[in-house]
Amino acid sequence: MGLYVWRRLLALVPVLVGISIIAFALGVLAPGDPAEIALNRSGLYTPTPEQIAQVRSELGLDRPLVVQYGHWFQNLLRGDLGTSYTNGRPVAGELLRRLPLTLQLAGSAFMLTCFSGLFFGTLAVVFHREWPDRLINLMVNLLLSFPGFWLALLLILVLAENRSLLPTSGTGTLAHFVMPTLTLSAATSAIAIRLTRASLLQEMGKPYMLAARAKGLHRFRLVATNALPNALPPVMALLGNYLGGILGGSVVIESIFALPGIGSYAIEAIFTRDYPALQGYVLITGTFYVLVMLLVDLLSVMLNPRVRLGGASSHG
Amino acid sequence: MTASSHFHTKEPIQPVMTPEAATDAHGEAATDPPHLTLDALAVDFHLATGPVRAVNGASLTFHHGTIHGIVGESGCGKSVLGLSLLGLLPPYAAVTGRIHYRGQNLLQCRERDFRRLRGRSIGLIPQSPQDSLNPVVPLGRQLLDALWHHALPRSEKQSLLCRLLNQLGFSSPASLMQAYAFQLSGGMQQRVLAAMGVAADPAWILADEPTKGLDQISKEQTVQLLKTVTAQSRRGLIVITHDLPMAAALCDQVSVMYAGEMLETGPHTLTTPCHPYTRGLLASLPEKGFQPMAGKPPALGTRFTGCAFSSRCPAAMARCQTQKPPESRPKDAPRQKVRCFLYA
Amino acid sequence: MDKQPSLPPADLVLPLLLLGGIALASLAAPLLAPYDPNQIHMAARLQGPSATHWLGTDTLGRDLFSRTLYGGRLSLMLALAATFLSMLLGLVLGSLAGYFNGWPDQLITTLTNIFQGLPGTSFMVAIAGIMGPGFHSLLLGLVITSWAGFTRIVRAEVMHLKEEPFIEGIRCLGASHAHILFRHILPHLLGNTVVLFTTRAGRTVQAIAALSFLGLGLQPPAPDWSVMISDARMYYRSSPHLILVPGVCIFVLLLSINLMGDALRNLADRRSQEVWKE
Amino acid sequence: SPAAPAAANEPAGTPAAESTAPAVAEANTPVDPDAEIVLAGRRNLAPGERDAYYCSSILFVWEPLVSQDSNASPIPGLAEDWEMSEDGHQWTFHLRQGVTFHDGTPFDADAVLANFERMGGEVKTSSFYPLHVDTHYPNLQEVLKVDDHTVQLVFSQPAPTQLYNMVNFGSAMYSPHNFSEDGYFNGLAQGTGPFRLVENVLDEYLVLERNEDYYGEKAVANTIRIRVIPDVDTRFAAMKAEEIMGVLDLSAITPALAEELVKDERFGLSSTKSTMIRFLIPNGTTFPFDDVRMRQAASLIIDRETFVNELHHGFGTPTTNILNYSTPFYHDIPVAYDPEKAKALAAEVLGDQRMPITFYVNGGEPLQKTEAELLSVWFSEIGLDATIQVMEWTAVREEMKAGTHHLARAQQGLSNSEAATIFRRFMLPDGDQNVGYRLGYDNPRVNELMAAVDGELNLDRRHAIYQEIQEISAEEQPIIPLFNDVTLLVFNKKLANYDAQVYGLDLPAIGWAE
Amino acid sequence: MLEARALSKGYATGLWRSSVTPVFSDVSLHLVPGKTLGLVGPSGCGKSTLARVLLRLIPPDQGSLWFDGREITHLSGKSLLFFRRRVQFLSQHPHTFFNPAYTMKHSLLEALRLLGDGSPAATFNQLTAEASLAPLLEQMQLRPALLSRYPHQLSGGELQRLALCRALLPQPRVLILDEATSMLDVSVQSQILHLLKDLQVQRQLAYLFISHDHEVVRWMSDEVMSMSSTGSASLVALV
Ligand SMILES: Nc1ncnc2c1ncn2[C@@H]1O[C@H](COP(=O)(O)OP(=O)(O)OP(=O)(O)O)[C@@H](O)[C@H]1O
Ligand SMILES: Nc1ncnc2c1ncn2[C@@H]1O[C@H](COP(=O)(O)OP(=O)(O)OP(=O)(O)O)[C@@H](O)[C@H]1O
Ligand SMILES: [Mg+2]
Ligand SMILES: [Mg+2]
Ligand code: NI
Repeated sequence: MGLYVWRRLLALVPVLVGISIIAFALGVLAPGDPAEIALNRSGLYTPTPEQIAQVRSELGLDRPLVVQYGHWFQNLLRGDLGTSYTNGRPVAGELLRRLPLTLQLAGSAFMLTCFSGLFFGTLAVVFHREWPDRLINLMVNLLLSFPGFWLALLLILVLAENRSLLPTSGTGTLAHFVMPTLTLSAATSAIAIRLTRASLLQEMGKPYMLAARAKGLHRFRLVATNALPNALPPVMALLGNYLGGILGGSVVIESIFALPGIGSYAIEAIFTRDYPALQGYVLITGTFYVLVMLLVDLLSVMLNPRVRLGGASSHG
Repeated sequence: MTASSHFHTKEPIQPVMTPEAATDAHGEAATDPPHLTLDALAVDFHLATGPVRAVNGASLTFHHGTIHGIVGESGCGKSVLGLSLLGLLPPYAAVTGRIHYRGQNLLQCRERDFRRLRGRSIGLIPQSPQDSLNPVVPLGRQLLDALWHHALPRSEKQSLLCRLLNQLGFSSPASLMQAYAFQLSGGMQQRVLAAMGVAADPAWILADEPTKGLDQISKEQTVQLLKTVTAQSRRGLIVITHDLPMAAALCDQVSVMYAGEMLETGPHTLTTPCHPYTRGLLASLPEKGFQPMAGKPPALGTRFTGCAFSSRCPAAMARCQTQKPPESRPKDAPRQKVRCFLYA
Repeated sequence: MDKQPSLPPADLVLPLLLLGGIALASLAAPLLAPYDPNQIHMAARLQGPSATHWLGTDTLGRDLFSRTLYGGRLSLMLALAATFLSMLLGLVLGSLAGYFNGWPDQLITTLTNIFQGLPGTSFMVAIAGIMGPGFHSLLLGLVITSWAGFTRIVRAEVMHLKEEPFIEGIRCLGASHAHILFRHILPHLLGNTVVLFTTRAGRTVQAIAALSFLGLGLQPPAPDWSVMISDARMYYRSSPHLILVPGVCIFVLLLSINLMGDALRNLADRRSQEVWKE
Repeated sequence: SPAAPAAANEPAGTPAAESTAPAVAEANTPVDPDAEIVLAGRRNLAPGERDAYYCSSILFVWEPLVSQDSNASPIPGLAEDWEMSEDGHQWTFHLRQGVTFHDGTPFDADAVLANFERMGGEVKTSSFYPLHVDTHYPNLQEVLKVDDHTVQLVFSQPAPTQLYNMVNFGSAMYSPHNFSEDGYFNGLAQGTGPFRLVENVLDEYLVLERNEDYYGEKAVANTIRIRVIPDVDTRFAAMKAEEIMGVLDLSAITPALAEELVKDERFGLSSTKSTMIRFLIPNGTTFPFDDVRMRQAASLIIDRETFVNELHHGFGTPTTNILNYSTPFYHDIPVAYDPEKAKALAAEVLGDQRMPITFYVNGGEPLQKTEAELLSVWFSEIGLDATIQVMEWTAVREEMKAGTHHLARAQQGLSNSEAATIFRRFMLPDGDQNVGYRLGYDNPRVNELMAAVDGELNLDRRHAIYQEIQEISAEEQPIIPLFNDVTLLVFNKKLANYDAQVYGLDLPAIGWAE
Repeated sequence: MLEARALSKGYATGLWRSSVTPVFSDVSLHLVPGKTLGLVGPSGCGKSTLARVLLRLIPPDQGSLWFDGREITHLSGKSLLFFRRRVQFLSQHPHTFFNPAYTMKHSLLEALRLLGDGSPAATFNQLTAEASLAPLLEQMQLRPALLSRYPHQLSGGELQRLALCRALLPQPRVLILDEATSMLDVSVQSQILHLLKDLQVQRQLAYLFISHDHEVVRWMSDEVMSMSSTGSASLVALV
């Protein structure tokens, strides 16, 4: 296993390099001359060709792509993601400044998703075909059919605008996070519930569940301690996936709720073609994703004794 | 106290006393001994290809405190009968008749009542060991699960299990408890299941082929354990098996099943067989000549009017084809109950 | 199992009817629509439902009912095409990676890891920027951002199935890898895949809606529900029908897709429900 | 997050606390006149140290030498008085006395010199206007300190309109200790204005406090917090929930939402001219818009009345003039709408052919797409079949640079009220927008007139020249103007004196209503 | 025919696969056409593992495998598939040996269908294949109706017999029987064993017969090998 972990860590290298290549390519492929954009942030000033040429050579844009990438990558390793075209600040610093907020949001949404996914999923199976199951199913279908930003608008309308129960937007107190967390986790919670339920039901059909039932275990215990470990891998993959993607998923939510996280940074970057910022964003979400997935993989390997303990049949 | 310190203690285990066991232990006086009585039990599976009647009107009483063996043709409905006692048949199985237990008819139980029964009153040692162990839950947890309704501290449960496993021939129960099902050989899985069934210490244990795939020593250990459990705390034991010598040695009563019906029941079934089928069965033992019976059993879906065995019976008479033989007691073996016109 | 007491495909009827209705309405839109969906009539803008305009008119006085009829076409097509393509890719690559250890697995896993880490919305916008906006770049963007998810799920599932003892049984018969994959592993996946498909199709519709929300969805003036919604955002407080009509349509579409997924899984899971039922 | 705890530790000041406070106050208890006022805008009004200006002028933190009145004419700011030399080569400014920056540094000629020194060197970028001495002070040779309170600018060419260039952003003054080595800022902006900036959390909020030492009329409000809420709908909701008392800055609220909001009696609306003009960019370098008749046709077919009234709820003034109505040089030219003539003109160009054209709009601006849909219906009447492409603005600009567009939608704000800037950029062959947008506009008469402007010291004659150019622009439509925009603000009536201004809001005047 | 030379096998165990638990070492055996080698030994001594190694389902740690005079220890690809079709296996766990999603008929016919795999000459014909099932079922005392069921709808003995059917269908030359009759009643058991003997004579099959029932082993086998729990194996005479 120790070896396994090392191998997995080693396998991260090409992934990270791949992500960096894509991020880099984003800047290269995208229309627009970085030199010019850098010179003309407000769009009110036309730089002269000489100025552009000078900046191009300063930015190394006149060199072959490979060299550019190498240079860019070197800077990357030093934690230098370049400076934003739009406000001239170092991208790395800006991302770091905004990251905690997004992580906070992501973390709370993730926890909510985990909890509701596992809890309601299990509950639905425990009360299979009874009213809690039906109710949960209904809730899941409604949540899944409701576009995320609608939920955001609706929540704002009802809870904040008409009732003043919660602040509409911004940061500060825990209350500020309630609505963004809810919206961010709604759809995924629904999917997680669904998947947990389906996965559990599948397990419940396995012969060893018959044996477990023969022990007279309480329904809840039966589902939670006997079927859940088997049903977990797909759910975990989903949750990990979600956590990994959550940094990229908060784009619209952050802008609606006026949360200055990296999602709203990305949106600004998109609209202003601020490629260093976008590159930084892609890198950071990509890396985060990869790390999370590594964790999930290791976890599910730990949970699967056959893989962990070498019962796996090798293919000849 | 660690589990491994019990390695070589060979003292027989003291099964935990459930409230039920306690009353039983004190109580010959118990007004309602927890016998299990089957009354015209029938199980039908409604399949797309037609109905299958796996158990066909079996009536039988399992007496508490005794070991009752069920032997018979493979596929004659033994496991189905067992599962019907626990209410574990699939929902498309239609169970009719009655199962009396402690004054109630189990067939009218709801799932919840059944759940209370399972493990506490009737425990199961399932037939297919590989199928019956959860592949991703360590064996220790599964074993502990069997003890869930005992209010014992975890460590005590663990040491109890260790002793049990020890008795079944596992030299290091502690490491076994950490292992997973796939790491065990077939025989080991079989014994783990046996331990699981016994550990819960239910009033009744239903063991479905508990000794198959076991070598001689393990088989003896398992049999010994089952015996001890029934004898010491007066549990009831139902053993389904194909191992006739073992059944003969272990059981107080043996029933012979054939095509969903009980052909013969009694204490001497395997020593002084009455029914032709039982005799044929014994004759197929390797040491008794290894001669199979001719023919094959009838399809379970069809309703035959006569004796189920009549088509293969060497002593078949004309009415065997048309009439069901009544249950009768042969004169020379009055404690046997046989369904055959030979004794009618 | 003829006397199957579990849900008959009755629960499939409603979603099928709904989906069929939506598909039919979209297809027959030219026949059903009372007006040209793009015909502007500034004098009659922002009207509520009336006899002439059943569902009212939008900001430019276009007939909302006609636009709604046409509005399902693109989203639906896009969602189906994108989901289908990414699922196909996911099935092929995922089962290859899951079944064969070694370099195919490593390569595919690396690729999925790279692609799945890409932030969806931003990446789609970037692709639109590179390729120019439109149906094709949306399709490409959707596929690129979702194939990896499928692959990962399929791979995990295949790795799991591979360990089942019955696979060893089939190997004993001298079955080739192809046989095991196609005859034993893939059919097992199918139930899940169909469900995944529906879930994903729903999410794709949502992704399209989110892009439209950013003002970067399908190109005007083609009527599209998600675009209609994002256009209506300006007015929904004063003319709620503008957002309600396409909103309800999307909602019903998503709902029927989801119900469909549920029903299909019920079908696929018959066996497990047989056992676990009280 | 670095910002969140700061806000959370401040019990009275958190927006959450704020949201409940007014609700309580409703029960006719008099409002504490010093209670914090929370407003919101779309973007960072104080982008911070790395911005050439640190913050927008509408915060009244820094002040320029030359300010402007509501008609956009130059009025004294930190310079009390000025005169131009006969030949137009020298401008002398008499500085206001007794003014100190927020950090206590006195405002004097040295401070002005320091600011001018900073304007040299590299162009400093900003999200408002780039800062460089050459853009605001073309041909500036020297800045001389005459005495402690007099500064003289010496130009190599006559600079009769220099005053307009200096308005607002052109002559922003900061404490000389405020600058970092590279010419940006080393901390919060230290200006001389009626408000001092006391806290600035990027992307979240900033806090202004009344400058008690202000030399002029002091601000009414004690503290003003301005939050950043990017989404207009959320701003609306925050208004409704009384979390914020008003909105400010560009695109503070859309006309539709503003009208919706004022249906509720608690809220008021204030609007005035803005410096923004919204227009179409025809690609004058390719067919069909390289033909002036096609541009005229396109302009004539647009029913600007309907356009403004229906889509913008009447907030705006239709125009065909390239110049925004906020400048004193603006010449009012009647707006022509003549479909028949348009069709005739188009037919001359296109014959009986139809022409597919590509029309780019900015997806970030919610209404542009709807506008384009409406416009393309009209254009189809003159034989143009528009394909609308919605993209981000940067992408649109990129496309324009590549010349793939036939039409695009754009807007332009007038940073100072000097009309020549606009003419130069849009109508001279080497004007940056003319090139960048591919207007392809080159009119010898305009070139001639603009050359004459450079040396023209007489304001009346300048006026005449400007008028002629405006007439030419209306006639030839190098760009196709749609309407002059308004500054549109909404506020809670608990605030008094919430008046929109050409560029922003009269922040020092606002306060709690009695 | 199938020969093992000095095979050793161990499972990696312990948390994180750190240690290797040896199961058996230095086991050599030779399966001869028309002869049965019995294999006995205490539970958990490695009999099933040996079977799986012989079948090349898991690789041996040491030693070599030979089939018809060719080394097959490292065989792969097509030739491995052909080898597997010649050598069939009857698992100790018939319950888990069938794909739960398919009917028994499908699973059985698959064995035949697979025979055609890769050799264009052999074509699979559903009808003849089904027909060829019938006599075999008859001999196993099974009714054809069982074929339409799924594995979980069958009794243990029925499954075991169907597993045997599946193993016999490809006309193998070597049959490895792991507890082949553990779930059968004695009558059926003796019938099956008789059948196996007959088949052996007819087709010159080689059997490896793993069982705990010494009587049965003695009756079936020409030679008996005993494995000890320490993992060594030797030929013994059963008494
Ligand atoms: N779920 C089911 N659906 C349909 N038929 C079933 C089902 N389970 C068992 N049967 C059938 O019922 C009959 C009795 O099965 P059962 O498992 O009780 O046999 P058994 O006596 O235990 O045999 P064995 O000794 O081989 O295990 C068999 O013919 C079997 O095919
Ligand atoms: N996948 C595995 N991983 C680790 N250990 C295993 C694995 N499979 C089997 N073992 C161990 O290898 C040993 C031999 O197992 P095997 O199944 O070959 O025994 P067996 O001789 O067939 O026993 P039985 O007669 O009980 O079936 C056992 O101790 C078992 O615990
Ligand atoms: Mg059975
Ligand atoms: Mg074994
Ligand atoms: Ni040989």
